[in-house]
Amino acid sequence: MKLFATRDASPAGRGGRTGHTGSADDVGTADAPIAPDPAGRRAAGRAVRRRLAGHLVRGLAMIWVVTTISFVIIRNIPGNPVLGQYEALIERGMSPDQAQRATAALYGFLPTGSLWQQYVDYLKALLHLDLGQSLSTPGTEVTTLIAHAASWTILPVLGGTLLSFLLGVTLGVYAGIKRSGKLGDALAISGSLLHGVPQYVLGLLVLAIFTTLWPILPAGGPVDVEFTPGLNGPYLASLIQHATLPVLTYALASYGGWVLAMKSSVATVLGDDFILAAELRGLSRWVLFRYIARNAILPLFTILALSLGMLFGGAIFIERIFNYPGLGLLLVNSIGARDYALMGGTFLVTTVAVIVANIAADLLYAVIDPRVRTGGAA
Amino acid sequence: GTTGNTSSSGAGGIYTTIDGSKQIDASAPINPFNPQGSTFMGYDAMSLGWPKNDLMNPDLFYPGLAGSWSVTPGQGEVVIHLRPQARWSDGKPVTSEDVRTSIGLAYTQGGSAYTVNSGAAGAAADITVVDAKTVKITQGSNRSNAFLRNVLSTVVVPAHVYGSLLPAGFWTTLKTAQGTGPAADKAKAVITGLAQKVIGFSPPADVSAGPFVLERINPGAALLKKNPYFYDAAKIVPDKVKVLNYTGNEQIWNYLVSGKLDNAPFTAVPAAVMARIKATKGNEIRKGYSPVAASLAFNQAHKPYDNVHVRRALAYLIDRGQLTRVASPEAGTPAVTTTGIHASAAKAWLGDGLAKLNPYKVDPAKATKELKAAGMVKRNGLWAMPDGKPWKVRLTVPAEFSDWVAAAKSIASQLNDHGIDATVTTSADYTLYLDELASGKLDIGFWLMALGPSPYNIYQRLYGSANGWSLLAGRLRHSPPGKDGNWMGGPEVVGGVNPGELTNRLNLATPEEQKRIVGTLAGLTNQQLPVIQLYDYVNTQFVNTTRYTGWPPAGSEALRLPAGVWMQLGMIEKK
Amino acid sequence: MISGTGITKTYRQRGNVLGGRDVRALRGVDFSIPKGGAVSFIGESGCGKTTLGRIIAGLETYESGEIVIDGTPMSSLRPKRREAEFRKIQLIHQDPYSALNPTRTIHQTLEAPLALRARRTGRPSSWVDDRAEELLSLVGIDPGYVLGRYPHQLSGGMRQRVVIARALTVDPEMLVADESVSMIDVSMRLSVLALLKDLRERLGVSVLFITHDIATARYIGDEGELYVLYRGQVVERGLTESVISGPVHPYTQSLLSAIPVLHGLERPGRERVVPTEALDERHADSGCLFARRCPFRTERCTAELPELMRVEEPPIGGLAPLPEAPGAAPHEHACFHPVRRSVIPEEAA
Amino acid sequence: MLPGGQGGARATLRRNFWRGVGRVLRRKPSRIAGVAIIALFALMAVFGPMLYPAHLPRDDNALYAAPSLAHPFGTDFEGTDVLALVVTGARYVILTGLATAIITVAVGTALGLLAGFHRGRWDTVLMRITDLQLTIPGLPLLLVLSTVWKFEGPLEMGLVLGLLGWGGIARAVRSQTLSLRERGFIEAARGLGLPTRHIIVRELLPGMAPYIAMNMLIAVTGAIYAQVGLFFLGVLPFDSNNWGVMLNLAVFGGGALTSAAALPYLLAPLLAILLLTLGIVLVVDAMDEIFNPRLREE
Amino acid sequence: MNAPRLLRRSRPAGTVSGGAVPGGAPRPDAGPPPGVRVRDLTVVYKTPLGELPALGGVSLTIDPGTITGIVGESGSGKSTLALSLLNAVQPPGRIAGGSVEVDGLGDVLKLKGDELRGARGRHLGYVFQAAQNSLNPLKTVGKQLLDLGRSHGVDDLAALVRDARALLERMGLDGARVLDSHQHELSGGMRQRVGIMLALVLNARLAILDEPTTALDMITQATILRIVREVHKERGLTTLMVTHDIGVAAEVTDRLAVMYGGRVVEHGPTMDVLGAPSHPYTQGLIRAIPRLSGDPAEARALPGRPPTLGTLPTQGCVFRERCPLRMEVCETSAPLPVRREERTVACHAREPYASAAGRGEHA
Ligand SMILES: Nc1ncnc2c1ncn2[C@@H]1O[C@H](COP(=O)(O)OP(=O)(O)OP(=O)(O)O)[C@@H](O)[C@H]1O
Ligand SMILES: Nc1ncnc2c1ncn2[C@@H]1O[C@H](COP(=O)(O)OP(=O)(O)OP(=O)(O)O)[C@@H](O)[C@H]1O
Ligand SMILES: [Mg+2]
Ligand SMILES: [Mg+2]
Repeated sequence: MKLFATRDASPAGRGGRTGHTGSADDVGTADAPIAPDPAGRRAAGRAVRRRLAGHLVRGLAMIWVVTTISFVIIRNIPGNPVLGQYEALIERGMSPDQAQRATAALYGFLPTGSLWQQYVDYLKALLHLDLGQSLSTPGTEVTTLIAHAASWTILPVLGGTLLSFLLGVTLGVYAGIKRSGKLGDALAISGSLLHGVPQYVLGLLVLAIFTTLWPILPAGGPVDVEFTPGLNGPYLASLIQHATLPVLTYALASYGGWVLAMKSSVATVLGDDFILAAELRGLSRWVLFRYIARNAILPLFTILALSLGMLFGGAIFIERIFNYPGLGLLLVNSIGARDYALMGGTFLVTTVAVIVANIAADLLYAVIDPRVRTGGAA
Repeated sequence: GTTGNTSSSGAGGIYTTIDGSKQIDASAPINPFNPQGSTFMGYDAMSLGWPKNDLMNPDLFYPGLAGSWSVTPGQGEVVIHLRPQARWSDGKPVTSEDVRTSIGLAYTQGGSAYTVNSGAAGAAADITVVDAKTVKITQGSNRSNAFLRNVLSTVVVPAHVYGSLLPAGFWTTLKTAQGTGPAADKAKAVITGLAQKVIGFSPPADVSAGPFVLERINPGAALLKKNPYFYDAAKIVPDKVKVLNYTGNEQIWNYLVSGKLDNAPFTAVPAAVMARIKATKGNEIRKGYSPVAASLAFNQAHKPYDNVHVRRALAYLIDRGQLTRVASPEAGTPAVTTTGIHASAAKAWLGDGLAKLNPYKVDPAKATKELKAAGMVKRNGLWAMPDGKPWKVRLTVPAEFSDWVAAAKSIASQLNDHGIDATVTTSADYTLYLDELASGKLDIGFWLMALGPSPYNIYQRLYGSANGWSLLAGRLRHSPPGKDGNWMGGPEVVGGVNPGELTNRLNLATPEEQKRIVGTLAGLTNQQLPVIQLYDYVNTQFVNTTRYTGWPPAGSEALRLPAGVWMQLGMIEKK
Repeated sequence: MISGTGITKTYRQRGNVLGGRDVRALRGVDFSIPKGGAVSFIGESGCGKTTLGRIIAGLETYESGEIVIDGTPMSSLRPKRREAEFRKIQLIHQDPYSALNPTRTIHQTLEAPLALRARRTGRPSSWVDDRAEELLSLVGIDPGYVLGRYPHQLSGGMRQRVVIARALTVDPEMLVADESVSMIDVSMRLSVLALLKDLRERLGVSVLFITHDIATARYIGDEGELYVLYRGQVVERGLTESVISGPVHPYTQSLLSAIPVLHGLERPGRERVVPTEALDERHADSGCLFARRCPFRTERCTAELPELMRVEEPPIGGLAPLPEAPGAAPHEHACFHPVRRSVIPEEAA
Repeated sequence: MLPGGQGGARATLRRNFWRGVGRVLRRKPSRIAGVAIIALFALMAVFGPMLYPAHLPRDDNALYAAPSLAHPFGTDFEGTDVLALVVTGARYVILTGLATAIITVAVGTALGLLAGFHRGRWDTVLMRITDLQLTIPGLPLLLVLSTVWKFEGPLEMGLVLGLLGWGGIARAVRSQTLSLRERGFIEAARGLGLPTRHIIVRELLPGMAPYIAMNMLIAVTGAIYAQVGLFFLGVLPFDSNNWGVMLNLAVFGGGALTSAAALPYLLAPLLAILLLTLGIVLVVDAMDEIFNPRLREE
Repeated sequence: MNAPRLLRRSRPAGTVSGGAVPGGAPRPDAGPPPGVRVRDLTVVYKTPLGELPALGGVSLTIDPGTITGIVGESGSGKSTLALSLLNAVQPPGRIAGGSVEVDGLGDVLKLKGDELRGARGRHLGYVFQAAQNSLNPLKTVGKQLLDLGRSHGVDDLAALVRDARALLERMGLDGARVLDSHQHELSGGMRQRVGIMLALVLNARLAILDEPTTALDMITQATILRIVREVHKERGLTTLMVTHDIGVAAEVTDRLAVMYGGRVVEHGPTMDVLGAPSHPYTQGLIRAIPRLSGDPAEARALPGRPPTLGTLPTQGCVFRERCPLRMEVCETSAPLPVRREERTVACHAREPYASAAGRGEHA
C-alpha cells in the first residue's frame, strides 16, 4: 500500500543509506585486525543468532499487541452479521421466518461469553495457529481462506514488485549517474510522480485504458476456469493474461519509489571516497559500475523485503479494482460480511507479514553487508 | 478464451452466466446447506419444485425433482412423487430416502416447515416414505398456508453422501424434540447442535441430480459440466456452464458490454452503460415482474417524522419520476403511489381500489399545507421545526447500493429546492446500515419492500419485526419503539386497526380473506405512509442471442428463476 | 578551582553485533586545576582526553570518583545546583563547524545566553547587544562584520573565536578547549592559542587544553601543567616544559619521538623511542598498561600496576636535573624504570 | 521581552528568508509551477465553495453530459457540473489533508523530539510505540476502523488519519534529533544553561524544518490519498462533495470504466489528484534549499 | 613484528633500518624513476559566481627519484594539483589549460579513455586523501586487489597476490590476513598501508600521496611516514606528498613546494626552504608553527585569513593582502616564479635576489 502510514517503508522514504559508518571502533588506532580470526567469526555467528532471537521476541510481542488491538477493534464493530445475512436471505426470496431461523442456525456458533473470555479463547486458539471458523463462509477455516487468498496475492505482488524493482533500480542507477542531465531529471520527476500517485488512481487509469478505451486484456478475475489448473499452456497463458493488469499497476505504483531510492543511493555512493579511489586506481568501467551498483543497491534490498511485507496487505485497492481474489479483497469482503474471525485473521496475517518482513530485512542486511556480518560497526 | 466467448467445448458449447444470489467462494464446500457453498441452484442443486413468479399466488411451482405432488385442502398433507428417471450424477437413482435425509438435514438448519419448535405455524409433523419414489409429509396442528411452498422448496441431497451426517436414532430424537418438556429441550439441542457439522460438510466431489455437476471452481468462476444422468438430459443444450464471479456490479456491466454473458440476472445498470450493453451484438433485455420496491422509510420515533403530515408533505415533494430517471432508469418504474405492494401486484390485489388511493402527485402547495398542519414553520426560506429549531433532513443509504445513493441525492436535491435542508449520508456497507437502522440511529432510510408474491411477505416488511410485531413461539407480540429492532416506531393500532395482526393473519387466511386484508392494509399504508414507496423494480434480465436462443419471453413466470431451470424446462436452444 | 580524584568512566558499547564491549575510557584519574591555571592533557587517540574534558565540563557522567569545584564536592549537590556550578566551566568544541548552529546568525547565537542573563540579573535589554559586541571585540573580531552573518560565511578561525565569545557570555571561570585548534588553518592556529593565553592572563580564566599536538600545549602560557594520558590513566604529569624536555615515562617518550622533525630548523633528538606494537584496546589490563608496547619492559611491568610517583632526585638518566620551581607542580610518572631521555628535536644552530 | 532592536533584526532576517525562498524557487521554473499549482488548490479550498451556490444546480436534461464549454468536464448523474464538484470538493479534501498534516507533524515531531532528546527509557518506550504504529499496515487498519468510527467531517477524518500516520515523522525527527544532539551547538546551549524550550524551539527545530516541512507536505498528500481512497472504496459516509465520492459514484454508479459517458466524471477528480501530486512533488524538490541558509544564497 | 626497538637517527634521509625485506618485496623492473613537469596548469571550478581558478597557472618540476612535498593551507589547491597529475579533476572542476609531462607517459592531460585508465594504477599510484574510506566496504582487500589486477589485464593474478602480500608484510602487516579482511576490520593505519599497497602493487613508479597521515594518530603517523620513506627508496619511486602539515613534509621530503591560493609560491630543497624561507608566506607560515623547541613567545600567526575561491584576488599577487612586504606592483601584476639555484620563488619583493638566468623554472 502506498498510503500515508507506510511512507517510511516505501522505497523513497528510506532513500538514504542505512548508516553503518563510523563507530567507536574506528577511533582507535588498533593495528591488529579486529575480526577475521576464527573465534571472531564464530562469535559473529553467535551474534547473528542472538540478533535473530531478539527480533523474534520483539516480533512476538508486537504480534501480541496487534492481536489485542485487532481483537478489541473488531469486537466493537457495529453491524451484526446476523442482520446482514437475514436481509440477504430475504432478498433471495426466503420468507422472513425462514430467513430468521436460517440465520440463527448459521450464527449459532458466534462467540459467546464475556469479552475477556473470548479474548483468552482467541489467544489460546492462536497458539495452535487456529484462527477460528469463518462466519461468512461457514464451516471453513479462516486459515484455509487466508491461505487461498494469500496465494493469489503473492503472484501480482511478487511479480509487480520484482518487475518494478528491476526496472526502477536499473533506471535509478542511470538517473543517479546522470544526475544533472535532462534525462536524469526527467527520470527523477517521473519517478516522484509515479511514487506520489495513489495506487487506485493508477489502477483506474490502467483499467480505463486497457479495458474501456482499448479492450485487449481481461478486466479482472484470477484465471479462466475453463482450463485445467496445472502446468499447461492455456492455463498459464490465462493466468498471465489475467495477472497482467494488476502486475502492471503494482509495477507502476512502486517503480517510482525504486527509481528515487536508487538514484539517491547511487548519488550517495558516488560521493563516497572509495569510488574516486577506485577510479584513480584505474579500475575498469565495469568493475567501477559494479562497485557503485552493489553498494547502492544494498540498502534497497532491505526496503525490498519490507515492501514485500507491506504489499501483502496493501493490495486492497488493486485487488478491489481488478477483482483479484487476494488478501486485500478478502479483508474488504470480510468487513462487509462482518466476519469477525476472518477479519481478525486477515488483519493479523497482514501485520505478521510486515513484522516478518522487518525481521527478514534486518537479517538479510546482516547477511549481505559484511560490516554487520562479521561484526564491525553495527 | 478470455476476451469474447471464443472457446467452446463440444456442440453445446459453454454457457456463461453469473449467479445473482451470491459471490463465488472457491474455498467454500460443495454443499447447498452452506450459504456460501459452491453449488448453484438450478444447475447442480435441485429442489423438489421451482416457484413460479405469479403476481398473487405463491403456491404455483414448476416441477423439479418432484414430477408431481398432491395436497389436501388446508395443506394438511403433501404427497411428493419423485420423477422416476431422476438419478444422481454418479448413476444412483434419486429416492424417497434422499428426500427424507434432506429433510432431516433441513431440520438441523431450522426452517419454517422443518422446525423443532413445537406449535410453530406450518411445521411438518411427520415424514413418511411411501415407496422408493413417494414421500408423504404432514403438517402439524398449527396450520399455515405456506406449508406447500416450503415443502416444495426443499433442496434434495444424496443420502449416500450426506446420510452419515445424521446420527443413528436421529428420527427418534426429532420426535422427542417436537414434544415439550426437558427431554424435548435436550433433543432440540442435539439437533441444532448438528447444524454446524452440516454446514461445514464438504463432500470431495459434487454429486448432483440437476442438469449439471460442478467440475472446477476458482475464485473467478465455477465451471459446471453436463450431468449425463439428469432425468431430462435431452433438453439440456450447453455442455458446460461457466458461472463468473463478481465483486461489484461494474464487473457485470463489463461482462455484458463485452458480450461475454449468455445471460445475467437482474443488475442495477446506469443508463449510459445500458446503452453500451444494448449496443453489443446479440444482447437483449427481458423485462419481467419483480416483487421488490424501494422506499423511503421513516423512524417515527424521531421528530418530526412521527407526524403523518410531515410524511405526507415529503410525499408531495418527491418527484418519483425524476428520481427514478436518475437512480434506476431501466430497472425501475416510478411508484404510482404508496400501497406497500409492487404496482403490478397491486392491480391484481386491489383492482379498482387502487385508483381510489391518494397518488401523492408532486404538489408543493399541498406539501406546504401539510407542513403547516404539522406546525412546521418557514424561516429565511427554510422549513424549521415547530419550536423554531432548524429541521435537517438526513437521508441515509448504504454506500454499496449505487442506485439508492443516486436516488437519495436526487431526493435531497428536490427537497432542497423546496426549502427543506436535506443531506445524504452513507453507511459504509449494508450490514452497518441495517444495524444503524435497527438500533434507531437513523431518521430516514431506504428500505426494500413489497417482497411478494406471498401477501404475508409483502406486508411483513411494513408491519413486521421492523415495526414492532414479532412472532415468538407461534404468538404475535408488539414491542415498543426502540425495543427488539422496532425502529419504524409506528403506532400499534391506528384507526382501530392493528396492522401487525392483520399481516400475521395473512399466513392463515383463505384467498378471499387475504384479498380483504390486503385492501385494508394498502389503504392504511397509503394514508399513514410509514414509508414512501419510491419506485418498483423491474426484473431486468440480460440475454445474448448470439450463441443460444429460446429465452423465456418478457413477463414470463420463469424469468426470476436461474437459467439452469430454464434449461430444465427446455427453453434454451443452441443457435 | 576544580579538582578530581579517582574519576572512572566505562562506556558500554551497545548495538554492536558482538554484544556489549566495555571500553574503560578512564581508570581512576586524579587532577587539579588551579584558579587561573593552565593544564594540558595529551595522549594518543582514544586515551580518554575528550571524555575527561567533558566530565570536567559537566557534560558527561562518571562512575566513581569525586569532582570538587571551588571546594564543593559535586556529588553533594542537587542536579540544578550542580548544573549551575558546572556552568562556570565552558567547553570549546574541537570542530568550530558543528559548534555553531548553521541556521542561526552570530547575533542570535550570542543573544540567547545573554538575554537569559539579562533577564535573571535584571539588566536592561540594551545590555545584551552591547555585551555581544564587547565580547566579540574581546576575542578579536569586528562585531559589525560578523553579527549579521551565518556561521558558514566565516572562516574557521573566526568561528572558533565566536565559539569562545559565546562561552564567555556566562563569565566562566574555566575554558575547556578540546582540540580547539586542530581544525583551524596553520596560519591562524597560533592566534587562537594566543587568544586563550590572553584570556587567561587578562580575565584570570583557567584553561584546560586538550590536544594530541604536544607542541601547542606550550603556547597557552607560563606555569602550564601537562598530563600525559594513556588508556584512561595519567602516566606522567608535571610542568609542561619539564615534561617535554625531560620525559620519564616511555610512553611520553614515544609520543614525543613521533613528532615530525622540522629539518632545517631543528635537529632530531638524540634518542628515539618507538613502541614495539600498535595500540590494541584488547590488550590485557593487568600490570602496566603500556607494558605490551614498551621497549623497556621487565617482568615486573606485566605483573604490577605502577602508581604515580615523583621523579626521583638525582635523576636516573645521564641528564642534568631540571630545576624545579618551588611551589610548582611536581613532576610525576607511573613507571618502574624511569629514565629521562632526550627525544625532542633540538633547535638547529 | 524582546527588545525593539532585535525585533527589527528579526524582521530583516525574515525578509532575507523570503528573498532566499524566492531565489530558490526561481532557480528552476518547475518549482514556480509547483507553487502555482499548490496555490491554486489552496485558493480552491478557501474560495471554491463561495463561487457556487450552496446547492449546486442540476440539469435534469443533461445527465452525464459530454464535456462542453459550459461543462468542461461534463456533468454527473444528476446533471451537476463536474468541474463545480471538483472545485467545491477541494475544501473537504484539503481540510482533511491539513488536519492530518498538523496532527502528524505535531505528534510526530513532539514524540520524536522527546525520544531523541531524553533518550533512555522514554526513548525505548516511544520507539516501540512508533515501531508498532509503523508496523500495523495503515490501510487495512483504516478499513477496519472506518466501520467502528463514524467519520463526521473532514477534521475528524484528519484526526484519525493523523493519529495513524505520525510514526514516520517521529522516527525521522528522532534520528535527526539524535544526530543534532551530537553536534556541538546543542551541547553548548545546554552548557550555557539555556532552557530546554529554547534548545528545542530555537536550536533543534530550525535545522529540522526542511524535514518537517517535507513530511508535512507528504502527510498532506498521504491523507488526501487515503481519504479519497476510502471514499472510493465506499467505506466512508459522505455528506458533501468529495473527490473520493465522485470516483466511487463514477465507477460503481456510473460505470465509468464500462462506458465512456461517465469517464469525464471519473477523470476530473483523478486529474485533480494528479495535478496536486505534481505540485507537491515540484515543491518538495525545493524544500531542502529553502530551509538551508547555505543553499538559499547566491 | 620486529620493528627496531630504539632507533637512533642523525639525518633524515637514507638511514633506514637496512634493506631486510621480510618476504622479499619484488624489486621493480630496472629503469630510472620518472620525472614530472607541470606547465602552466590551470584548473577552474564552476561555482555560482562563474568558473573560478583553483590552480592559476602552476608550473612545477618534480625531479626523478625525489620525494617532493606540497604544503599549503586548506583550499590552496593541493589536492586539485595532485588529482591533475592523474588527469582526474572531478566535476564541477575542469582542467582549463597547461600540461603535465610524466616521463614514459607523455602529457597525461592528453590521455583519454582506456589509455588514461591504464596509466592510473600502472604508472601513477595515488594514495587517497581520506584513505580511511578508500576501500570498497563490501569487498575484502584481496578481492579488490583482484579487481585491480583484472582491470589492468594482469595475467598472473597469483603473482599479484604474492606481490601484494609481500608488500604488506614489508610494511609490517600480516599480509594474508589483511587480504582476507574487509575495510571495517582494519584500523586507520592499516587501511592507509593497504592504500599504499594498492597504489604500488602494479609497479607504479610515480606515487602521489594526498595527506596520507591526516586523521591518524601521532605514533601511527610516524610509522606511516617511515614506511613511505623506506618504500620510496626500495622501489625507486618518484614520490609526491601533499600535506598541510609542514612537520610531516619536513620529516620525509627532499624537496618542498609551498602553495598559496592556487599558486606555487616557493619551491626548493626542504632543508633550505625551511631553514631560510624566501617567500613572505613561507616565512609567516613557518613562524606560525607551534614548535617544541625555541621560545614560544616568538611565534606569530599570519594576519588575515586564507583565501577561498571566491575571495581570491583576480589580479596581482594572491598573497598581497596578508603580506608584510606588500608593494604597489603587487596590486596589479602577479609575480612570476623566479629560479635561483635550487630555489624557485614567486614574489615581487624577492626579485632582486633572482639571478638573471632564473626567470621561470628551467628556463
Ligand atoms: N560515546 C561513547 N560511546 C562509547 N565509547 C566511547 C564514547 N566516547 C568515547 N568512547 C571510547 O572511550 C575511549 C576514550 O575516548 P575519548 O574520546 O575520550 O578519547 P580521546 O583521547 O579524546 O581521543 P581523540 O584523540 O581521538 O579525540 C575511546 O576508546 C572511545 O572509543
Ligand atoms: N567540487 C568543488 N567545487 C567548488 N570548488 C571546489 C571544489 N573542490 C575544490 N574546490 C575549491 O578549490 C580550491 C582548491 O581545493 P583543494 O581541494 O585542491 O584544496 P586543498 O589544498 O587540497 O585543501 P585541503 O587541505 O582542504 O584538502 C578550494 O578553494 C576549494 O574551495
Ligand atoms: Mg577527543
Ligand atoms: Mg586536499
